[in-house]
Amino acid sequence: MDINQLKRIIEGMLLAAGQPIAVERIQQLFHIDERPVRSDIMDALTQIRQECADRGFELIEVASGYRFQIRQELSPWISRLWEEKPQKYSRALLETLALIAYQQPITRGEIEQVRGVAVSTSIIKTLLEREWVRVVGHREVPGRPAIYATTHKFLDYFNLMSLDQLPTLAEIRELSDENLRLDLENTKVNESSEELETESVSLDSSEGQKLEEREPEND
Amino acid sequence: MDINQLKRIIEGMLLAAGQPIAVERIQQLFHIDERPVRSDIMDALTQIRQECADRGFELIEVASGYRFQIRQELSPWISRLWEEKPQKYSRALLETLALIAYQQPITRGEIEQVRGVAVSTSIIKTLLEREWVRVVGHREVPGRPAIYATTHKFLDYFNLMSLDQLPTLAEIRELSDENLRLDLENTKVNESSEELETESVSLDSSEGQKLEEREPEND
Amino acid sequence: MLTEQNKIVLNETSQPHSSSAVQAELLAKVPDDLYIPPDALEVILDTFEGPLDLLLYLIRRKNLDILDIPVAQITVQYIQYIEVMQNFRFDLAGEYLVMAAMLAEIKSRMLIPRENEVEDEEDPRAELVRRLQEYERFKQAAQDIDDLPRMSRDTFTVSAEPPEMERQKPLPEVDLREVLLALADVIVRADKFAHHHIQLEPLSTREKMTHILIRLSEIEGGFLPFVSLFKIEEGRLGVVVSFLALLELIKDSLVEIVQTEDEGHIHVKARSGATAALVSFESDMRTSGPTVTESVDQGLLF
Repeated sequence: MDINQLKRIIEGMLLAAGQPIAVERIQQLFHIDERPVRSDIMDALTQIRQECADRGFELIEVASGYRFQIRQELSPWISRLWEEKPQKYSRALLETLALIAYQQPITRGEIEQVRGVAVSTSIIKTLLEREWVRVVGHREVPGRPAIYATTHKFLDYFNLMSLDQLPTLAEIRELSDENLRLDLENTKVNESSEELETESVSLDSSEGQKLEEREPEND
Repeated sequence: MDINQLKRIIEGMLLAAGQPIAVERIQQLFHIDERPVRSDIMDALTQIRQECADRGFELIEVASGYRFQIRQELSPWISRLWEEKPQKYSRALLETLALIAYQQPITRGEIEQVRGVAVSTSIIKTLLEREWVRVVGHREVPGRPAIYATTHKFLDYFNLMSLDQLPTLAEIRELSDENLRLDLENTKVNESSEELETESVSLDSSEGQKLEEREPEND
Repeated sequence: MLTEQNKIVLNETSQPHSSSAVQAELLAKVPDDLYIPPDALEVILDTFEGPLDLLLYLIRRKNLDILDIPVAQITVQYIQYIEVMQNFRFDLAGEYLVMAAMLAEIKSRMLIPRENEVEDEEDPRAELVRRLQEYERFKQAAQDIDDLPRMSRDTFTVSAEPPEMERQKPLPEVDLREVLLALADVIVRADKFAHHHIQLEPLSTREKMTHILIRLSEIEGGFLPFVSLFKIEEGRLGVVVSFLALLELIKDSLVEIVQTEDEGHIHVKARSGATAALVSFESDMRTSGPTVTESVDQGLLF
């Protein structure tokens, strides 16, 4: 058997197996009357390794034999194959975040008072881990509850220069009405939630305008 | 991103996925700020295909996208990797599958009408479990029988890009004096053309042999 | 599930459908030889996918044109087969008998002399021929599909070990609009609950309050000179906002003003002390449940 055919067969074996194969096993996969000697297989493996030099995968040897492996430097792209879809944050988390933004510095108890329900520890933890929120002090009352405020990262994420750029309460009430109208329209058309999402994105661009329009008010 | 890096990444993706990937999905696996345009991906795929020309595997396109697969001529060696022989399918199953593939959407009753025998539930179950066929609706007649159609997985499994690529169905000849006369004259020509058609669809070279073996049955 | 499927397939694959040579040989013997081993017959019956298949076999074996079947001859043979099968008490599918009846009927109709060749009179065999052809084309199609290059038989999927990867869970994306809508909801709820409307203070004051607390928390000792809270660059408005923020913090009991000697420097001091502010949120975890303080009602909402 010529070396090229040998290479092709070994390459095929390694890729089809999806796990390491020892040289002895490679040998045994050939019929007795065409079985290559060990050194021929080693030669073929060396050539295969060289030919992969500029490709997305490489031939490596591990304890149980040889296998093809995707190059380490490709992991950022490859890992996306298995990437889970990011989950959405709960309404409770968004409310908590909004209250911290608008009422900072604020304690958890104060948030709970406005929301009318307890704020779960995991929500606070998530916001702290995301570094959107930080502890800026403790209130000198029994239990010394932490006082929360938003961070620069929070402003950066939402493309804000300062908290001033957030809409006023009146605008938020308006937003709420508008949203209600939108919701009603969407229910009628019975559009998918996906489309709804897109819509909220497009509306968001008009948000920027509003923010700009409002600025003189604050000066 | 230069074409070589693009090629390496796509190559890595295809090897890691272990199943066909659509061009759109390949695109999405790149971050938005480095996402290649479709034509670049197509160029990369073409180059990858060419570079594999002399290797043990090839890049092919099936219904759900592109995949690497072992060259058919290597199957005698590769199949030795596994103890079990490749699964064979009964004629009953294949006939049922053929009817669904060619006559879809179709009900079980309609399949039975053509085959002249009952279709066993286990066959339908096997086809559904393999995800080669799926229920696409129910016919609005008494009993509301399920309507079956084939899936992308069916096409992928049989190396097809679309149903168009299925081998051509034989013609039905009408029973009339005219046809009868024509038929007697053309018997030989007809037969050979039929054979040619089948052969042109199956790329496998060993296919021709099989056909010949099968011929006595048809004579 | 899997084992059941395997079993089914096993049963089905035991049919020698793929080797037509064997099939033909076996079948050719049956009607002639009277002795047929029972298991051989089972194989034979299994070989046929129903009456149409059997009929097709009989036609093809005699090299007959499907469009010109000698019904009488075929019927005899067909019934022979059925009888052999019945003799061995085979659980013969009803379809085989229906076909026998159909053949007999066609035969009898063929025997009636066609007196006047009416043009539209159909050949009694027409329906049968159509069905035979229809069946045959799918029998062929099944064979064609079987011959297609197929995964795990003619070709195999290819895979390589993926590189080491950090399986990062992507963080959810949030639209500012979602945050605002959430706030709008809270406000509507709180309005109903509290009988009076929430008023949000200017955010600049809120932000400044946070800045002062952060500065205090970062200074050792938690003391800041009063004057350091104000910056000329901020302009008059900025100074006013800073002052309002400071008043708000005092009202909330978050900071206090300290003057150690008459006419001495005024300092701002965090009520909770400097180090406390840096304590991780862990301590907050322990204080679960609403901690309502007096300052809430004054400073926060109304």
